[in-house]
Amino acid sequence: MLLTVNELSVSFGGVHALDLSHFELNDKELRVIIGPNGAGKSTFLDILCGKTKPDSGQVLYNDIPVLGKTEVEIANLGIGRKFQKPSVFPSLTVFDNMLLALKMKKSIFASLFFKPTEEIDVRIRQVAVKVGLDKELKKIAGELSHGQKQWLEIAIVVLQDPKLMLIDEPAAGMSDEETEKTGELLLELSKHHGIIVIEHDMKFVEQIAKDLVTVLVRGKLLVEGSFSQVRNDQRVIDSYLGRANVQLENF
Amino acid sequence: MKILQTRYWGMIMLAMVAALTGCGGSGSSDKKEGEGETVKIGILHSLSGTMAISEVSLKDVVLMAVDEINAKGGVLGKKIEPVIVDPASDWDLFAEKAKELLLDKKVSAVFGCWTSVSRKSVLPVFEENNGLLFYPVQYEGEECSTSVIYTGATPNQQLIPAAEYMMSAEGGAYKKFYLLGTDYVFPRTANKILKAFLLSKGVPKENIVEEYTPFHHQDYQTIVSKIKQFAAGGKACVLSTINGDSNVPFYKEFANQGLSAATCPIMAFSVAEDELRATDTEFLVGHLAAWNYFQSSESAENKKFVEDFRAFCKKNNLPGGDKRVTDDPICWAYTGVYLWAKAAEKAGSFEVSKVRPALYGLEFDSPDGVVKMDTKNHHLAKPVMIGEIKPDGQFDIIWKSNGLVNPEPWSKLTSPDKDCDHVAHGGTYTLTKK
Amino acid sequence: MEKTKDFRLYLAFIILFAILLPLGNLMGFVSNNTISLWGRYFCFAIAALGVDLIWGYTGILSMCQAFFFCLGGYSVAMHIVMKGATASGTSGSAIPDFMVWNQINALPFFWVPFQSFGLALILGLLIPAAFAFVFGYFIFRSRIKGVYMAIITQALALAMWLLFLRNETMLGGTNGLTDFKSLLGLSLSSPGVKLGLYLFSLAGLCGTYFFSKKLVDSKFGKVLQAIRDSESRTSYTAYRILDYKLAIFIVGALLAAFAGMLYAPQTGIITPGRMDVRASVEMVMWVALGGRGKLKGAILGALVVNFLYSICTSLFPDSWLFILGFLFVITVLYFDKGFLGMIEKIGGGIGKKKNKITEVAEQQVV
Amino acid sequence: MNCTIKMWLGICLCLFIGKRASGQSDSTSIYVGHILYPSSDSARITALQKLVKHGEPSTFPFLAAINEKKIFLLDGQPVTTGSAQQLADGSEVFEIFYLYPKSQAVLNSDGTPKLLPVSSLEKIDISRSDRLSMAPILPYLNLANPDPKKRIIAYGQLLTSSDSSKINVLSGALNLEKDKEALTAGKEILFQLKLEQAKSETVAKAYVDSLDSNWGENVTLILKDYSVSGKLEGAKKYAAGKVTDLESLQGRIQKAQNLFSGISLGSILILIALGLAIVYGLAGIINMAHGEFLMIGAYSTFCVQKLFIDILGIKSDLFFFVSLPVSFIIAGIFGLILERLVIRHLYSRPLESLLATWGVSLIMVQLARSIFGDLTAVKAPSFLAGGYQVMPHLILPYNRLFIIGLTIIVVSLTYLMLYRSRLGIQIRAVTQNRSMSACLGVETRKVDAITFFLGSGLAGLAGCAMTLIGNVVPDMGQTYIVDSFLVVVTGGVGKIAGAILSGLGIGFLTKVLESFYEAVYGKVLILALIVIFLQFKPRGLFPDKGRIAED
Repeated sequence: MLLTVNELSVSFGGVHALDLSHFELNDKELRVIIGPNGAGKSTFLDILCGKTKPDSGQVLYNDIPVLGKTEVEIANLGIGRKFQKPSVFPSLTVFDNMLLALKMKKSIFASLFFKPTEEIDVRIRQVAVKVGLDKELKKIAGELSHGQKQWLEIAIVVLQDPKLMLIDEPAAGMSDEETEKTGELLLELSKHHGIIVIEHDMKFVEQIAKDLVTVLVRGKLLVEGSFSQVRNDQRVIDSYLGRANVQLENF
Repeated sequence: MKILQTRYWGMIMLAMVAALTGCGGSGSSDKKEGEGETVKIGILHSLSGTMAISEVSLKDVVLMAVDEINAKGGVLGKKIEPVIVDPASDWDLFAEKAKELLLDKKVSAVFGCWTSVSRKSVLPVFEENNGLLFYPVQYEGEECSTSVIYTGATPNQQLIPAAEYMMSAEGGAYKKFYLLGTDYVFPRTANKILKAFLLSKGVPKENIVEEYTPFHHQDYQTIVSKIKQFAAGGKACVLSTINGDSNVPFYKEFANQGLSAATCPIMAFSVAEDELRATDTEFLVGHLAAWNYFQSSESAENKKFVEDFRAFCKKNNLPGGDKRVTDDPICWAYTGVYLWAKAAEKAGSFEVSKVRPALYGLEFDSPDGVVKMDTKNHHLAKPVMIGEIKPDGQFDIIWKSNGLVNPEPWSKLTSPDKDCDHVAHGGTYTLTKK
Repeated sequence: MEKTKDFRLYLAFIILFAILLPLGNLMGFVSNNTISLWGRYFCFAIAALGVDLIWGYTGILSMCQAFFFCLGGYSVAMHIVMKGATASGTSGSAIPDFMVWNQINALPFFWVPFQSFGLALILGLLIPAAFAFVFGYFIFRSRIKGVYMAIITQALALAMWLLFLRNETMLGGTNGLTDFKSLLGLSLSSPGVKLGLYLFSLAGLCGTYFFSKKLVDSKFGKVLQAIRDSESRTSYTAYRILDYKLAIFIVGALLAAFAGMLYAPQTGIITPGRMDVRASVEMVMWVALGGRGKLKGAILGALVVNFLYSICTSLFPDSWLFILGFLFVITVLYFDKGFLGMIEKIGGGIGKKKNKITEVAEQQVV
Repeated sequence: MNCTIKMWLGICLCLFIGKRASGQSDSTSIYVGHILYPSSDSARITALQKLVKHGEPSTFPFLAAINEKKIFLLDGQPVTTGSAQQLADGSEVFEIFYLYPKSQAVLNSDGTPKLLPVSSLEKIDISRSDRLSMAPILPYLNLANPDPKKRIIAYGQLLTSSDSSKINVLSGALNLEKDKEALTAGKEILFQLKLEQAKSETVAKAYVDSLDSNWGENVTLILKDYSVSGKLEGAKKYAAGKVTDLESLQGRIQKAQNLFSGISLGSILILIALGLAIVYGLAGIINMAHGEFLMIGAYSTFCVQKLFIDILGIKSDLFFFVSLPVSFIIAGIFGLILERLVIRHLYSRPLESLLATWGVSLIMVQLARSIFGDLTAVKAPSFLAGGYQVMPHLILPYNRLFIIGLTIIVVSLTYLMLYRSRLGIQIRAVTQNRSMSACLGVETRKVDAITFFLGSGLAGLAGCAMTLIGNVVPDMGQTYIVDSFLVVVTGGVGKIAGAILSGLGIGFLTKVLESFYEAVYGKVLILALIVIFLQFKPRGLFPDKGRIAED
């Protein structure tokens, strides 16, 4: 079991943002989490990567407790995070963005005396080709398009070589074609990594949901099952309807 | 292309060398001393920053003295040309500007500085380059530089007479003394000397309290309530060396907490007419101050001086115009220019090494009456006065010393083994005990 | 191409300051005052490099650099003053004059190590570094940044300034330390020594420039910029931000202290006035006006602003504050890349000569 | 006035009947003449000393006038001035009183009091050293002075007087005393004298009790002295016990005083920080020129005062009430100009705005310096002078109370404006999400301008209030600015409640620490405390909550 979560709860100013009794993820599994706005999806990922401190609960990653560890320690354990809003280093080049992400010793002295090698160059180019940024390596990251930034962030996460990737709305702001390409990329990545994806775009979810889909509503786990099971579950439809959510049309 | 680039760089380099040395170059291209019709003097007073509040008036009065001397034909047949710079209350800049005045502008004498730290900052510059600085403000003493003419008071010309007065029956026979000052070298040294004096007069230790506040301190609530406790039981006074803009809040708080000049007078050593100009004097009335000069001096010389200064300020559209007042440092800054001019006439030269000895023993009929340069120690002998603050920001002179009080740069109370003599000992020397 | 452009710029700088000015001084065209002025500007430029590393590259606005500057300055000044006291040997004691006046009879313990020049140098760097470490650790640990950081460091500068103003601190109070006679047996008033200090400052500036350049061009420097761009992304990519921030904060403090050490003997006085809030803000100002995030900008800013300050206070004693104030506002408003950006813009206007001038404004990021 | 003078003379006479043979001798008139027209310097002082020695009550008004430095000659007769009246042209005239041989008002031929300007009288200057020779008789001169403050001094002087009948004189005077404060002070002296003379323990204890219940200014000191040097053992112990009680009471009063000082400093900080917090919260701009708006407010007050007194000729305290809104508006307008010319271009670049406003502050300080010169001060309105005496030893100065009151009003108004008005909603909307507000039709530019106007105006108001405690100088803005930045940071950016709480906290802590350590160490400690506080609350007292806020 790559990830086990028990009785996780957090609230912001009295509102229960998340109240998750149990959640499990296998190694090399691609799990999609869906749910209406404010369901606690991003908060869940925030807790996993150390950004938000929960009020109570337990998170085990390869049987190691994660809670209480700093972001850096969690990243070193092998958990990588991609944010909803693309988060890259806008004033560095694409290449430098990827170089900084690449898995290596990251202490001050290692950085000070770092010498670029052929091997590193090759690895970065490989990933760049994968995300379609091989032509943009010299470009300043801030000048990339929104979709390219999303890919760059995925590349950053990939280069960290994590066992578990937490990916928040990768397809937001992408064209259909780009979305499909992203889906393929995720499917390929799931051969080597455990991945949790949060997504609203149901077409995209259908494309990548080869394993289980989890539905969160108001911080609680509503259903877990295959995509077709979930799509036909009355409770899921109700919860989306109750919120009059536009995503229902895609559903 | 290549040639173009080289030429381009050459031009830039030439332009830059010219620019970098610009401030120095302009000085050296000016007429050398003795060649032209003018003789240069430097004015080194802060015109901006925290000290501008006090120093601007000194710049004004020095310019007035220069105008007066020039109107009478100048010195040794030459008109005086003042060079004004602004050291901006920045102590490092004082040293820099002093260097510029001496090395680049080649001035014959410099009139400037107010704070002790600014004087300390320029001192090495003047000593290295054989300059002459006229320093017009009362100071802490314990200094005896060859390059400085101290026209302001030494501690014994201000502190001791004032303390004696407060202890005398005439002054009110006070028995408890609260020494309050701004935390810098003048109040520290002044209080050290005052304390030594009071102890030597048999005031018990517990009747003397010393306290300091930072510069620009505004909130005197705590301190005044301490003074109030101290003054309970009567016969207590405050000897204040509070500086500049802290004074008004202090006096206001003093009055607001129910203390008054009748119950506990404040004898101030740093409150002069210029600070009281246009301030709300209501709270200060009845308190005392010790100086060597007050604008309210009745002498004809002084009345003319005050009128001249007002006319000068009005004519030159200076802030305050004909409502301007004179005070102790203003009087001594003015006197300094005349002393220099007189000494130069006497020496027949502007050379510092000749002007300096000519100053020894020189007498001058200042607005304060005749004052006399000491024969050996670069300080000025002058009368001491105590004044009571009046509602119009002027002082009622209530006590005046008999004749001139001689300067003691090293206080006999705290440094009995030291003295200052430029004629026989080349500055500070240690007395051999017998 | 970039390399040769840089090289030409460096060459011009060296010819101007290392050859033309000193030669001019020896031949009497350039006065000692000009030499000592520029020597001091170089010290400011070194400190500005530190500010640029901290603020320009890492995005931490530190407003207490002048305090570190003074720590360095005071340590050298303490050594000089102590040597002066020993040499003059007033009544056999080796106590600085101002202490004698303040009736302090025994040398305070923290003055003792400064009798040795080597120790004074080491302490002059060690104390600011240790201070930066402790203060930085607590600030960065609690993730204080941006405006908060600016204000907290400003308050630190204020508190330390007040502390140094006290006479009880036994560092000379408001008057600071003054009356510097000689350093390592060389008289500080001789023109030769002054020229020597000037050249040493110039060398120090060049050395620290190339050191800083190496630093920002390394992967370490890229991490710094990454922190400036996005702290969260940097920590999710497994860089310990605290370490990096602390490291660069210490480097900045060291640069400031080093500059202060060179500054004190050339100025002849060191007072708390050098470390008040204003002084720290001014240091940030130099970098902002020169061009933030570019090392050359920091140097250019420090040199130009201080040069203008010197000239304007002499040429326009009544109105120089207006001139400098307007310069600040206009530069910030219309040339957000500072003087470097301004040169670039004007260069762009000239058109044909653009390729020659923009090299000055070359960007660190390729 | 006429009546007061008469009463005064009457009392003087009453007090001395039975003590000295009264009567006007020829020699007295001669001495008076010598004082008015001395033949030599020494003649005047000799005559004065003679008069003092004689202690002739009929000369008291004359001597009192000399002591007050209010003695003039009118047609060769010594006179003094009474209350002033203002004429239509603004000049002042005074009632005139003859002093000797009879004290009476100078009348016109029709029986109305004669009014004259001081300039028409011939002033007689009598030196301080001459005046001081009257010291032995001073208490008697002032025992019946109409000014209670003078009477208190007179009572105090009786304490050291060697006169054997002083207790009777004092009791007599106290029977007529109406002023509460003077009565307390006088009684204290009386009880102290009686205590010293007490022969039996019960009597002594009774006086100790009286002193205690009277609770004058110096009671602790008196009892302490007695407990050490008193003659009666039992009473000494009793007094010592009272001293301990009084001292613990005084400790509590001191605490109350510190609390008040803390609140008053806190309210100043709040007043300054309020504008800063609003501007800062809206645009994230550190306005380095904020202190200069304070300075503008203070100078506006100064100008209003000048306008009232010098140009309109209205010598009343009215100007201060006018200057409150005026300083708000003028500082606000300057803020508006700054916003239009500079800040507007910098909303997306908060750190640059810090630098630009720094430049602006340099310009403003220099501008003030060249317009106003360097030192000016506003004359505080007379109703704010002095203080409210809660109990002996605890005086709350009116000016501080006024500032606290002003702060409460300003904070409440600001709160209402921000949370109960449409404008407030718009301001808060822009603060939280600029682009979204713009989409919803909020005119962000207008809101920006209004906010800046308000923020600067509040600083101006603070400046107006500051004229009550300090003077007006071009760089007055620098004094409190770092402290008020700290208030904003500790409170949480852009939070009014935070600014209030942290302002009070910092003000209070400063004062408490100041009473233990010196001001400087207090400041260093405060900084250390704030850094420690921020370890636990890095975003201040009232941080923004929620997931999004943490980016």
